[in-house]
Amino acid sequence: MSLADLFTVVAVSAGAFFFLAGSVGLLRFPDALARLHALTKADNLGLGLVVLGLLPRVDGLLGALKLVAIWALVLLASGAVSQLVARVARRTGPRA
Amino acid sequence: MTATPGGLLLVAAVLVPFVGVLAGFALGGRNAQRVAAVTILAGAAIAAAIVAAAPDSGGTLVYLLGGWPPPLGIALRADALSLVMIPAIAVVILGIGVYARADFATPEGVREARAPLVFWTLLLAIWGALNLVFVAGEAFFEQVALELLTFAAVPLVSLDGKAETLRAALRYLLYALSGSIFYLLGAVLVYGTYGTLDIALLGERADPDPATLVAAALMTVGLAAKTALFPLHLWLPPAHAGAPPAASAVLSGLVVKGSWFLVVRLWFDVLPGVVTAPSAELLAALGAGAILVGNVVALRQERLKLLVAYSTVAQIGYLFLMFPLAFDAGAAALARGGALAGGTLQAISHALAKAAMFMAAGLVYRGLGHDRIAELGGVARALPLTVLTFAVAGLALMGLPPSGAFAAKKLLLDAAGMSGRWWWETVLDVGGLLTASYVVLVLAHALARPAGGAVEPAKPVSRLSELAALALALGSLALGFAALGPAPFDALPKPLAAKEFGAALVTLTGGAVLAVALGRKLPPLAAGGGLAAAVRRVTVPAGAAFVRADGVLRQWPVAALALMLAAIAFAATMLLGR
Amino acid sequence: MGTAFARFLGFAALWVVLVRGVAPADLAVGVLAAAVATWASLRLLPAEAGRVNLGALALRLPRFLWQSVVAGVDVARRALAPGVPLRLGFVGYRTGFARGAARNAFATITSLMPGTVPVDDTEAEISYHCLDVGQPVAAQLAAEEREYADALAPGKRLG
Amino acid sequence: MIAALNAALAVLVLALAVWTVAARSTFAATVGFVAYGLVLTLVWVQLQGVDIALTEGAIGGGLTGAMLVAAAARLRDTEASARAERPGLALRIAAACVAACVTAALAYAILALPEPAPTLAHLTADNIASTGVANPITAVLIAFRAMDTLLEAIVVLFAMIGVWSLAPDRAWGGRPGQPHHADPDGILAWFARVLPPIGIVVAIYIFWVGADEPGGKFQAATILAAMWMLAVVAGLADAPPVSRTWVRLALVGGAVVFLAVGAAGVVTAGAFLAYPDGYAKLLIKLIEWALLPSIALALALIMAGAPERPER
Amino acid sequence: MTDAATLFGLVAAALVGLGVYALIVDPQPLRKILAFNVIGAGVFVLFGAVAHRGAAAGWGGDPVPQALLITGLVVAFAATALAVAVLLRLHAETGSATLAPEPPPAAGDE
Amino acid sequence: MAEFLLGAALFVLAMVALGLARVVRGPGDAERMMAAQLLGTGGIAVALLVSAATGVGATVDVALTLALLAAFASVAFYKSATGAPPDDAGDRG
Repeated sequence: MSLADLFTVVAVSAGAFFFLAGSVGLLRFPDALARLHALTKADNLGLGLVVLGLLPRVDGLLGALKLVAIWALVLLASGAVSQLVARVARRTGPRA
Repeated sequence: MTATPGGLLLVAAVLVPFVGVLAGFALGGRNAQRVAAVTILAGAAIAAAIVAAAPDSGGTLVYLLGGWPPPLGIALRADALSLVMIPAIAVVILGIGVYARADFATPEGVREARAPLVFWTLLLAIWGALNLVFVAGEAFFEQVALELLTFAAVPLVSLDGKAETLRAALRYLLYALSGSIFYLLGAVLVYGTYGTLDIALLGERADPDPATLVAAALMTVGLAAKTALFPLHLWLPPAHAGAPPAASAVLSGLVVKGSWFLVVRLWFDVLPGVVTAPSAELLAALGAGAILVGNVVALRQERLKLLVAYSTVAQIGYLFLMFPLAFDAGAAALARGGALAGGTLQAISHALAKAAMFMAAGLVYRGLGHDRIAELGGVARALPLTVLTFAVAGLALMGLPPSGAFAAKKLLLDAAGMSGRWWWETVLDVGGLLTASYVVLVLAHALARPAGGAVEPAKPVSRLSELAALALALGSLALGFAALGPAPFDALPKPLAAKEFGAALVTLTGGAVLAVALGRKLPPLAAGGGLAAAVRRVTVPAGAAFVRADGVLRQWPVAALALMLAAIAFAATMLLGR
Repeated sequence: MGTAFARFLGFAALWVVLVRGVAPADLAVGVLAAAVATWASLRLLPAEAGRVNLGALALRLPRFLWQSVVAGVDVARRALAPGVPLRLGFVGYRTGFARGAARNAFATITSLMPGTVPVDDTEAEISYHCLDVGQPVAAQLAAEEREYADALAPGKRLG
Repeated sequence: MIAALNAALAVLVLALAVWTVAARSTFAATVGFVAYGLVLTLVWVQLQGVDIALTEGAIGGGLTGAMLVAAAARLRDTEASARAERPGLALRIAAACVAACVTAALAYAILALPEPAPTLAHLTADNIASTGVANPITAVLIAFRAMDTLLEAIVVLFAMIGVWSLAPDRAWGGRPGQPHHADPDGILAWFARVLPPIGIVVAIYIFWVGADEPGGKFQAATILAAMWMLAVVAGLADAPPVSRTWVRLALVGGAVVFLAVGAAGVVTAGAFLAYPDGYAKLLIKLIEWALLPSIALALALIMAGAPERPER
Repeated sequence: MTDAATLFGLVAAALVGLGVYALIVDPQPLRKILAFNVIGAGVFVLFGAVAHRGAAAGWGGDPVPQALLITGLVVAFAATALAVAVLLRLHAETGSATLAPEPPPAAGDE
Repeated sequence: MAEFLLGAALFVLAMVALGLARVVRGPGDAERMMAAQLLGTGGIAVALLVSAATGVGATVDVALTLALLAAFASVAFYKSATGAPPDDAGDRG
């Protein structure tokens, strides 16, 4: 196994771990806003680590930048959308 | 496969109406109607040119789109069947176009109004879609045609924007979409089996293997749902009765013929060796059910437009009677011949007559401000041409000589006689009697003296509209003459023979008796009260039971279940009859 | 004009990344795409709404990434280790960013920071929901704000 | 491993479909359906239909989901009364039996499909050179079955006319839908200011690579429509009045160019929708460039709904 | 190759069945629209499986059905949108959303 | 290596499926939306992993499309929960 492969395995595994953490958080946290933390933080980090792990496997700098751009797009969308969902969750009270 | 001379006309027949849609929509306002007028004339000329070009091409026009032959490309094909339908539909569109001028003019002082723009563009849209149905040489392409037809037809249902018509439009849309999706599902299985959807290629290759049988069943019921074949007719009565009259004429006269035509294509051209005698009998049995239930329920309606809509349910039934009669037991396949010719003639005859009847009903509504049958007294004096139109269209629908339906009936009965199936003859005769009953009922009310003095039309009625409706009705009635010439029609008895008039008299009298027996109320002009009352004690509950049964069948869960049960039944009959 | 050109360059760079190359035909369409995007961008977010100093923002990238990792680890710890407590609550944070583009950018960045999600904002403050109100949340946010102050230059209100 | 991944996707799709069908609350069912669309995108990837995955991702994951979620929220107050209409147990059992029969018959038919499977891939490969494009799906859409695509573009237009026909008469010619208000300094507005330009670049990219790689006008048009809708719901843009001449011209433009190129083919290449030798790629591009804005606008206006606000 | 096609083909059959059940029993029009889309997805997945079975000439699928699928998806979206538009209009007009047969028409004129 | 990446994709998919339990359990609509949102992020990860494993580069564009549009249902959710016209903005919470 080359060094690049090792890097991929480690980073992708770490990413997968954060997806696990995010899902457990989504299930275990007591209310909607707390669950939102799990979603926005853990899963975005998970995706970021997956992207990081895949970087050595794409050809060319531009290919790598494209993966990073996708991650950035997800961060933007999830950062904004989490605030929207939070506003609804807060408005509709603890039940929702 | 190669293109034939004149094939480009098929492209024009499809695309000229669509160009009209685009132009009318883009220019907007009054221009939409002007564009429609020009397009209708151009389209009629193209239809005539197609008919004229057919003999030079050996009776079948073919065009390869983009020059790519099937299976990679798509072919347009017009066979004898298409060559009959295209001009017939053009005539009906022309009639409706003239009729609708009065109803769908853009009001003064407005640049553009909703209903006229939608009506004129979608009228052309429906025409183009129907022509596409008639000439498309490929099953997926037919699916596109069906979608075009549905999307153009649904807005016509709710054109007046009232809540009931919106509900009717939604039911129609959802049920029609369900039909489409099952048709598409069948097409997918066909592609998976044969690697092509070209109708000519499939006709050579199709075998009764499992995937084909399932596909055949799904496609048949999908199309039947879109045609509103009993018991899949839940959407039709409210949709056709609630639309503005010109739109009802389009929907009832034309749109349902599109999906019916595809059933014919499917069974005769794609799967002639796959369908079996029992499955054809099943299809016709549904048709017989439609005739019985549709007609009886029509007779029990309070409102003229609903009566005409239910009569459409029944007329659709007629169109499916030909399938078992066309089944050639020797070859174990459907055969083109007298039965198919009869069925086609029936479809055209109904298209003309039904459009005319809805137009007449619309004029009555416009003239009186209502269409309650019991209060039609005096309308014959106020709107004589309209009542005449209704009567002529009614005669044509009953199948009295010399109507096209009469010639069609003879063709079908010949086919039935040859294969010894008296049962279908009975169905046809009973259907004629029942049709006669509600026509007589309406005419009896229309001819009766008004309750309080003479009836003045509430609103003036356009003479042009009346004439357009009458022309279509007369066309349907005279179609029997037109069909006298070429084979296989030359074997027909002379429609004006004394014997036929005797039969006609029997039908009318029988109809009158049935109207007395089954009608909601004793119609005016009915004599012999005591006996009639005694009979009605038995018959009226029977009629009411039909209405209740229809009400149950038209509930969504029941109708949706019926759709799937029909699919299973078709698959089973295709499997068992082998 | 400067803003428009900067945005154009940004969109053009995105294009080059997406097509992964600078072939002439690709580039010609890219110029068109970037031009359309710039036009839309200027309409939706006028130049005077504020400026993002991309260079300054790029300098904050390592910090931002590190904060993301900390945030993820923090959530993972609280989700997976039963012993770590959750002390949920709201914290109002008085921010120097006036309402508008810069504040929203700041809020979005902090939504990815450890333990905080903005749930509302008023003229004076942003309300945060926190996983652990025992942490010095306001102080952390103030530090963040100082970090990003020169990268996100507030502009005219759009409301 | 690929088999395991496929199996997992299959289970997930089925589970979400069951949820969509069985959920008590319509809103919950709709969210299930949104998730279902996202998983289907992955299914398309596994079935090696990347073009279709792009379309599904854009339509199923984006437009349809947003539309249904909004509709479910709007119709929430009708749920209680609708539930009362639920058919009885006998009918439900009958429905279940019938549905099971349909599934069984389909499964039987699918397992009986011929081996080796018939395909038009070879025929497409033999003829694709004449079109000048490398993406076989684009070649099928704009060359071999161009008429299909032309008519589908017209179908979308018909659907839009159908949506417009629902307008109240007084609102005819006006702007579609209700006006959207949002805090111009709020987070939604900010998101709607930042994302659409990026979306435009992405859409044009997906469109541009479509000639040779997966992508194309339908996917790009969907993305553009979605971006425009985002700006609309954030109150930053408004749907144009439907009577505007430019709206009408833009809507029909794609089909008109397509028709014109097709008609020119009769003269120059001997058949309607045939392309003269050497010009195929150019004409295909021309048609695609013309279709893109028309389809995008039509999809956007379908989303926006019937005119509800009279002009002035 | 065909493994995935067969698997998803069978999934498609199940999706159609599920959709059919919902289409029959669920009284709410929006749920019927969802059911239509579930069936539609089943049909499309089946078509995709058929395309995948036809993989040849170096492509992962038969391009003809794949192309048909793309237009099919767009049209299914248009159909869904039209149905939703009619439904919302009905709701705006009547305050309810039901397909139950219309109450008997009032005695008077419209 | 491809096997590892596919395995990772499978794992991520399984985790996402776990999170989807929130669609079922709710209790509120906000949770349901979050679960769908989670599927968006996870789906992007799966698409990227599959793309790397199979070498089909175009699959990256699928991830790109999802990244762009997966948030839309949530936006519609926000609008319908907050942006309803005043006449039917009756509070449900």
